[in-house]
Parts: sequence; C-alpha cells; structure tokens
Amino acid sequence: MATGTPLISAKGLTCTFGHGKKKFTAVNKVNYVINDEEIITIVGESGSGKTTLAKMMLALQKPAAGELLFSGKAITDKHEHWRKVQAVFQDPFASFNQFFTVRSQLLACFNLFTEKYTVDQKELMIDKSLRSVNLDPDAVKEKYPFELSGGQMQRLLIARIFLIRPKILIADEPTSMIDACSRASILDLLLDLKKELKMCIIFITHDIGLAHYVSDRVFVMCKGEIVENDHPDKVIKDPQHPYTKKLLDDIPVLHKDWLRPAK
Amino acid sequence: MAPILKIDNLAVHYKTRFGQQVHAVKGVSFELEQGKTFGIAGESGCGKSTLVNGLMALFMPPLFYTHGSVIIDGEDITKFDKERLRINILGKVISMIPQGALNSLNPTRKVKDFATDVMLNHHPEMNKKEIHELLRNRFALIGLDPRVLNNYPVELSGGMKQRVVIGISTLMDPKVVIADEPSSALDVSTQKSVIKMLMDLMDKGIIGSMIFITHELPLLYHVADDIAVMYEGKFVEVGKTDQIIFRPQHPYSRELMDAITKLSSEGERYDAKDKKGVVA
Amino acid sequence: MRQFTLLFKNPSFLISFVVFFGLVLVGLLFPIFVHGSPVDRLGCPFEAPTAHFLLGTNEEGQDMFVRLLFGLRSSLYVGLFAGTIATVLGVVIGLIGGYKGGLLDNVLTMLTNLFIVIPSLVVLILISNSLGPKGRSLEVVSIIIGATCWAWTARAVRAQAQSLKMRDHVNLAKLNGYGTTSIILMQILPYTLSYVFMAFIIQMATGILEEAAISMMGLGPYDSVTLGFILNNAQKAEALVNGDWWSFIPAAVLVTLLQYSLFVMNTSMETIFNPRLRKEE
Amino acid sequence: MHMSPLQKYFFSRVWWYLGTLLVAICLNFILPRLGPSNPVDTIMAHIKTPGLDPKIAHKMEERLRIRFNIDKPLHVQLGMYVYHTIKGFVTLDMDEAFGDSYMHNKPVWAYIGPALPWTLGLQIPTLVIGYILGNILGALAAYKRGIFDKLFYPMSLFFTSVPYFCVAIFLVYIFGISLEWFPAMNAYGESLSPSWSITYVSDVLYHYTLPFMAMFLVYVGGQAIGMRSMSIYELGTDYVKYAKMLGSSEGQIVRYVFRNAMLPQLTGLALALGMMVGGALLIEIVFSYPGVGSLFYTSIKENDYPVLQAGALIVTICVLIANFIVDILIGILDPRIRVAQEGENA
Repeated sequence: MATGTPLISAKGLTCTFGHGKKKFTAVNKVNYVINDEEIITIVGESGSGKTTLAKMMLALQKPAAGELLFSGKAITDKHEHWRKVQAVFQDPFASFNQFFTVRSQLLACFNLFTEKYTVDQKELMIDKSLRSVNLDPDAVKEKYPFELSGGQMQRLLIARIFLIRPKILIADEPTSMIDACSRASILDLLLDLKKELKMCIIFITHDIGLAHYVSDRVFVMCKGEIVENDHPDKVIKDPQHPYTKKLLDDIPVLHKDWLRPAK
Repeated sequence: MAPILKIDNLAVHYKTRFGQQVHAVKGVSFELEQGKTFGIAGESGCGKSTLVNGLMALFMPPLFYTHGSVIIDGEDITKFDKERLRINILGKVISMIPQGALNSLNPTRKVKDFATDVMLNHHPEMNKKEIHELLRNRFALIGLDPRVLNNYPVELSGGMKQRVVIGISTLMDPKVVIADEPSSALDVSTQKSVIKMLMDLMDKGIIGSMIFITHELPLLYHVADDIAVMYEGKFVEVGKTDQIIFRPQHPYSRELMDAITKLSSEGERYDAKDKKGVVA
Repeated sequence: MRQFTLLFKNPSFLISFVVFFGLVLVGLLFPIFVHGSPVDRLGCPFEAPTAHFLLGTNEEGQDMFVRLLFGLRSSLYVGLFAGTIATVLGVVIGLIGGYKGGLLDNVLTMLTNLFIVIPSLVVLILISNSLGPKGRSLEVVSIIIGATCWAWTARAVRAQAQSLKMRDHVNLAKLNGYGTTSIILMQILPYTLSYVFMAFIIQMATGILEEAAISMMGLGPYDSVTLGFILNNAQKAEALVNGDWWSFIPAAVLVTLLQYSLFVMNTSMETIFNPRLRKEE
Repeated sequence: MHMSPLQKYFFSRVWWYLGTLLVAICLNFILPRLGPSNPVDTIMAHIKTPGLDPKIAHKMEERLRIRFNIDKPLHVQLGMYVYHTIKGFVTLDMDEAFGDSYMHNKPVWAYIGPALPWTLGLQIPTLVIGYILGNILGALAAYKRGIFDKLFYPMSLFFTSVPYFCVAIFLVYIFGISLEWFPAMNAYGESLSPSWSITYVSDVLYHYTLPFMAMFLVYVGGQAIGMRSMSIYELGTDYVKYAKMLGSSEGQIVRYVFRNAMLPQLTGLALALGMMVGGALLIEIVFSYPGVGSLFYTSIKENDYPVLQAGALIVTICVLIANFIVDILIGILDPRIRVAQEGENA
C-alpha cells in the first residue's frame, strides 16, 4: 500500500539533448510517484520521451534537472542501483551479444552481485532461471543467441531478471518485436514473475491495448510531458487531455467506428 | 459483376545464393471486384511481400514465377513480356504503395521531378508543363498541398512522404492498388489520416479497388471487405471480414484473433485480484 | 564460423590467399635454399641473367636474385609491422572516439580528418628526411608509416562503434555493471572484428606500398634491402633507360603481386562479410 | 545575417580548410625538426668542404642561424615561420612565403614555380577524366553484370591495386624501351625549348602519353571498383524497387542510380585525394618528368631542405584546394546536406 516512502518519485525531472540551437527537450519537468509492486504503463508515440524517461530510471541517462529518488534516496552507487532496477528491452535479437553463449551471457549478471557463489551454485541458479521461463537449460545453455528464435530470446531476457531479482523492472516494448501469437505468453510470463518476485513493473509501450490489459496505472506521455496519470479504465473511458482523446480515437479497434459508419 | 482482377493458383519462388529454391507463395487464388478492398493478413515472413511482386507479375531475380495466372481485363499478365508489362500495366493499371515509404522516394530528386519521370514513362507524348499542371491539380484534389511538389524527400515528414507516395502511385488512376503495410511505420494519428486518404481515393473513383496487406487485424477490419489469412505462403482461410474476424475457422486464424482481442483496450483486464498496487 | 568456410570456397579469395602466403613462405624460408649476400659484389656490373646469377647483377655487381629475396622479406616485414601499428592505432582511436563521444570524440575526429586530408606521403617524406639516413632503420620506417596511415581505419571503426553503442546489448552490459573498457572490448570490438581484419590486410598493403614509395624517393631504411630500395637503385643507375630489365622489373612485379593478392583478399572478404553487397546475387 | 543553407555549408567548409591549412603549415615546420639535426647543421654539413676557410664557414653558419632563427625558442621560430608563410601567400610574394634555397643560393620559388604547372598539368586532367570514365564503367559493370563484369572487375581491381610507380615502370619498359612507341623520359625533347609552337606542344603531348596512361589506369580502376559496389547497393534500395514497380524504364533507373552513387563516390574521392596525389608524384620520378615529384627526388638527393619543405607545403595546399572543391560540389549536388544545415538552424 502506498504508505511510507514511495518506491520511485520524480520531481521536475527534465532531460535535454544537444545544446545551443540544436537543443531538444526530451522530458520536460515531469513529476510522478510509483509505489511498491505497482504495474505502471507509460504510453506514448515515438518521440514522446517515454524511452528517455525509462533510461533515466535505469541510470543510463543523466537528468538535466530535477530529482529522481528511489525509496527516498538518489542514485549514488550504480552497481547497487542495478541490483534493484533492471530492464527487458524491445528487440531480443539486439539485446544479446552474438559472440557469446547463452550461459556466458547469463553468467555476466553475477558481476552485479556482492555475494560470492561457487561455479556450481551459479550453474544451478542459471538452470533454475531458465526452467522458470520454460526453456530447457540443456538445450539452450551452450547455444549462441542467433541460434534461438525471437520468443526464446525474449524468454532469456526474462530469465536474466529472474536471476537478478530486482525490485523494479522496466520493460521497454517487450512484445512489439514478437509475433502476435507468442506475445500474450511472454506477457503472462512477465506477470507471473512479478507475482513471484513481488516487484514493480513499468511497461513502456505505444500499445494502449497492452496498457489496458496489465496496468494499475497508465501514464500517457506527449511531447516530453505526462498528460495523463490514472487507472486504465479511467484513461480509456474518460480521458482528460485532448491528446489522449485523439490518440484513443485514432487507434483502430474492433467494436468502434473508426473510419466510416459501421458495416 | 465480373471481377477486375482474378488470381488463379499463383505460386512464386526465389533462389537463394546457394541455389536452393524457396517457395514463398504456394498457390494463391482470389478475385477482386470493382470498389472492393481485399485484405491479406499475416505475420511477418509469411510471404506477403513476395506476393506483392507476384500480383504485379514483376519477377526480378532472385524472384521467379512458378505457376498460376494474374488476369486483369481478361488478359493474363504473367504471360506479358517485360516491356509490355512495364508500359501498359505497372503503375498504370496495377499500382502499389510500398511498405518502406520512408525510403521509397529518390532522395536526390524533387517530388515534382520524380512524379514527372513516372508520368513520362507511360505518356511520353506529354510535355513537362502539362504534367506539372496535372500534378498540381491532382495533389490539390486528394488533399495534398501542391507546394510539397517542390520539396526533396528529406524535407518531408514520414506521414507526408507516405501521402506523397500515395499521390504518385495513384497518378494514373490505377484499377488496382496494392497497399503493402502502408501505415505500419507511422504513429496512429498519421496512420488514420493515411488510411482515410486511401478510402477517399476509392470513393472518388481514382482507385478502382484495393488489396490491403497488413499484420494489424483491427485496422484490416475497418478497411477490408474480404480477408484472406496468409500463413507460410498459403491462404489458410478466405472469407468476409466479419466472418474472419469474429468467427475464424482455421486454427491459425483463431489463434491470431485471440491474441488481438486479448490485448485490446476493449478486452478483459489481467486478473486484478492478484495485484496489490493501488491508484495513488 | 560459416563465413570462413564460405571464404575458402570463394575461388578469388583462395587464389590470392595462396599467392600471398606463398610469398610469405618464400620470404621466411629462402635462406634454407639460397645462400648468398645481398650486398657483396659477386659479379661484374649489369650482368644479364645467367644460370649463376638467375636475375643478373646490378650496377654494383650484386646478385639481383638474392637481393630480391631479401627485399621481399623486408618488405613483408614492413607491411606486417606498419600494418599492425596502423590497425591498432586506428582501432583504438576509432573505438574510443565512437564510444565515448563528446569533446574527446570531436578532437579525435578532427585529428583523423586531418590525417586523411593531408597527403600521408608528404608527411612521411618530411619525417623520414628529418630523421637523417642514420635514423632510418627498418623498424623506425615501419613505425612512422604505421603512425601516418591509421586514419582510414579510425574513421570506419568510429562509425561502427558509434552505431553499435546504441544497441541494446551494450545497454544490457551496462545494466550488468560492466565498465567502459570491458564494454568496448567485449561488446563493441567483436562486432568490428571482420572489418578490422579486412582493414589490417589493406594496411599491410599500404605499409608495403608506402615503404616502397619513400625508398623510391631515396628515404628508405639504411639497414636493409627492400623492394623500394632496389627500384631506387635501378632508377639512380638509369637501368630503366638502358633496358636492364632484370634490375627493376622483378621487383616491380613482386610489389604488384603483393598488392594485388592483398587487395583481392580484401574485396572477396568484403563480399562475404558485408551483407549490403551480398544482396547482389 | 541570413544565409542560405548552401552558403552556410560553404562557410563551414571554408573555416575547416583554413584551419587545416594552418595545421599543415605548422606541421611543415615541426616535422622536419623532429630529427636529431637542425636545418642549419644539415645545410652546413653539405656546404663544408675540406678546402673551405673555417672563418667563412663560421660566418655562413652565423647568417644561417639568423635566417632560421635557430637560437630563438622553438615557438618563436614557429611563429616567425607561420607569419612569413601566410604573409607571403596573402601578398602573393612566393619568395617571402618559401624563402631561399641555400644549396644554390636561389629563392625556393625558382624551383617550385616552374615545376608546379607540370605536376598540375599531369594530375588535373588524369583525375577528372579518370574519375568520369571510371564511374561510367563502374556503373555499367554493376548494371550489366554478366561477362562484361566478370572481365572488367578483376581488371579494375588489378589496376587499382598496382602501385602507380609499378604501372609507370611497366609502361616505360614495354612502350618506351622495348616497343619504342612513346618517349620514356622527360616532358619534351631535349633539343626543343618551351614555346607555343606546334612542334613543341605536340612533342609535349607525345611525352605526356605514358605518364598520363600510368595514372589514368590506376584512377579509372579505383573509381570503377568503388562505383560498381555503390551502384550495386543503390540498385537494391527501396526507391529503385518503387520506381520499377511504377513501371520506370531501365534508362531512368540507371540515371537515378548513377546520380545517387556518384555522391558517395565524390565523398570517397575527397577522402582519397591525399593518398592518390602522393602516389602519383612517384610517377614523375620514373619518367623524369619535371614536376614537383621529381623536385622532391632531387632535393632529397641534394639535401636541399628548404625546397623539400616548400614542395611538401605546396602539394598539401593543392590537395586541400582540390578537397575543398569536391566538398563544395557535394554540397551543391546533394540536397540532404543542405537540409542538414537547415536542421542546425532550427
């Protein structure tokens, strides 16, 4: 419950790129609060600043101004931060280094840990994480990423999260590159993982259907600002900001007239 | 009413650099009537884009004709020689709107000049002035600012480029337009305006009929009269739009439909009882 | 890897590979079979080829065949040495500039562009000349060649690093807590390797060529007979005008053969490694 | 001040090249001083002969030390050098810019001035003709493929990979010495003196054939190889596919591809100029052609250090000017560059 300090809080968070005439504000004085174990979806079109927002939470991008606190504290030690905040990226093919086996890429996660594990322990943990995402360790461990399908690789990314067990997972369009039929199963996998690890998930997507399906709260981003921050039912049925209204109006859905009167 | 376009058991293959034959389209048949839109749905890699070449009888290595016919105006264009196809059919009778519209315009040629080149290919008797006049009128008619004619492609936004491409593809009032994922790279609002533009062109009679290819089923639902579901180079199911979307028969189509309805803003939400988060 | 098996199925690669490594073997192993000194006067000046002097003698009566073998060896040595230096410099500068970005990248890019625009031969001539004849050993010549010819590699590697650093596998490595050095070595470098390998081949060719060029100018190493030095001698002795073909044609043929085989190796690799060109078939 | 994108591009290039020129002038000062000996010692070593009166030698050395400011700190020397060079260029006083050659007690420009036209006369036509023809052949090879390409490609590859001076040597030996079709040496017959007479001009052209061919073959080969692969790439682009689907004629497509592949070719030319020109200087040595390349050769032999330095600078300047022209051509031909400039404005 939202008592005590919130998990993530941002105040006046701003991020700019370039300078002088070429200056571009990607995220503009954004405020938000995210609580423990919440599922948040940040919806926005390309260029709306949603990915930059995510990168700031991942400490991959420094804010130009404003404060960003995790459990009330600013990011000081990045290593420690990445124990708690992790990500699943959009393109599974680009997320793995083609030159290393699945095993060595999962072993790389142990770099974050302060605990020391023996080689056998590490192997056991990796096997367990692979099984938990329905991959057979013996079948995939020695393989190279390019020998796997997109769905399998996306599962690997999730297995990695299973190993690290962060408090916050940022999932940047985790299903957009996968074929429609396996999309739902990847999503369910993520949600199961959330239940098990009791973590908070922040989905970054342009797909309002996905937002509706999974989230407790939806942030709608437009031109670097959060223009909507509410329960998905509320956002979809009663959008406040004209941008959201237009967006919802323009998405083709089955049960609504979209282009011309219903057939 | 007789169909304008009749595809009968069309198959297309390409050759890999190791000499293997890959049968990308394995015997496809359908008919297209005047004023109708035929939708083709399928995931990437199912052979949709190869089919486009097949439908235009445009076989460029490594793509080859296997068998079947594409009949338009009572003639099988797969039997045409290259020059005849190029001058009489391509862009004129069957035109297409490409998938990667962002890179489809020659980067070093003004829109006006490229469009003029296209016209001159089919109407060498026209002079440039006539063509420019025609271009301005046509662009105005279809709701495009004629000033973009003087722009280079780099000066246009993605949505604008797509509209310019549509304008150029339909210059010669083609009977059939094949739209290959014409809006998949655009944001939803631009997508809608592009689709509206296409529909408007049909209503104005500039386009006779359309073949619309996409992996986005809700979109297809709104534009197509009939839908074929394509899987591994074959149509696994063909039928009226409502039937395919709401009562799919083939297991693959069913799976596809389930996936989209589950993840739509009208569908059910993920079991909320398991969640602890509370709206702040 | 599959690409390498493809490479060895490519006839033009195979032939050039065999030619080049054949020459390398000759350069390495000839002392076993051929005895003789490249500098001793063994015959009269400008003797035409005979069974004794396979390629005749030069203006000083030195055995041209032996000189040629020594020349081949030292030219290969310069190529390897200078090529390695240029490639390493180019890769390091390119990777750092491309990955780090910002001011450091601006400075490095400017430096790279300067080295590309200013003719490297001119720079080489000025440096070699200032070193004086006693300062120019084979190694020193290799080093200055390497130090002036890295810019092309740096430019290309920088462009690759710049696009690679945006990839998610790099972000993932950061999220695994790895530092800059590790990311450059493990996440960026492997992706550029096929290019780097091709660049190395070209750099070897450049090294051989540049050495021959400055030797032709009379600024070559003082301590070794190189192919360029042989050509320079022939030039000085006006062997060309006199038609003493054996004192320059074989050396020119060897330089040509080395260059051509390296170039063919490079281009046939490019068709295999570069997917853009692979589409052609 | 409002500037069009092209003007902006133009000025940004002008600044860049002026900066590069300054660096080149500084390098021209610094590089010769990297070695153990300073220029005065080098010159003195050459002048001192056993019979020379030590007093006179000492006096000469004093004068040289003053001329080269050898006793002042290095940065002052550099400053003086840069000052004189730039002042000389600006006032078109080449003797101020380049100083004197102490080997022969003549201004350096007396050597460079007469040599430069020969080098330019050799380089510019070969470069321009080689570039144009090479691109046409390369585009043809990409477009036609088949037998033409199978023969043409390895040949171009051969000519582009063979060093200039080797091509020169082969040509001299085959056509100059063995067949005696063309003169193998010099720029004109020894019995003639330069004038605008028909005999002289035709003799110059006769002597021009082999050096021209040597460079031309390499340039054509290099350009053709580059153009071939650029055209193959362009032929596979979306805009070509789209144009084909709209029924564009083959000729049309070839024109598109040629034009668009030319642009990266021009960029490539700008990048390669430095390499190409350097290599081509060696051709002059093989032919004893009286250009800057041969001047390098003799000044190295005679240890005439000021001439060498001045030659290096003049070659660098020529390359920079050529580069600048190519850059501006790219700016004019490629609309994308203009738009990029505009983007910076926004």
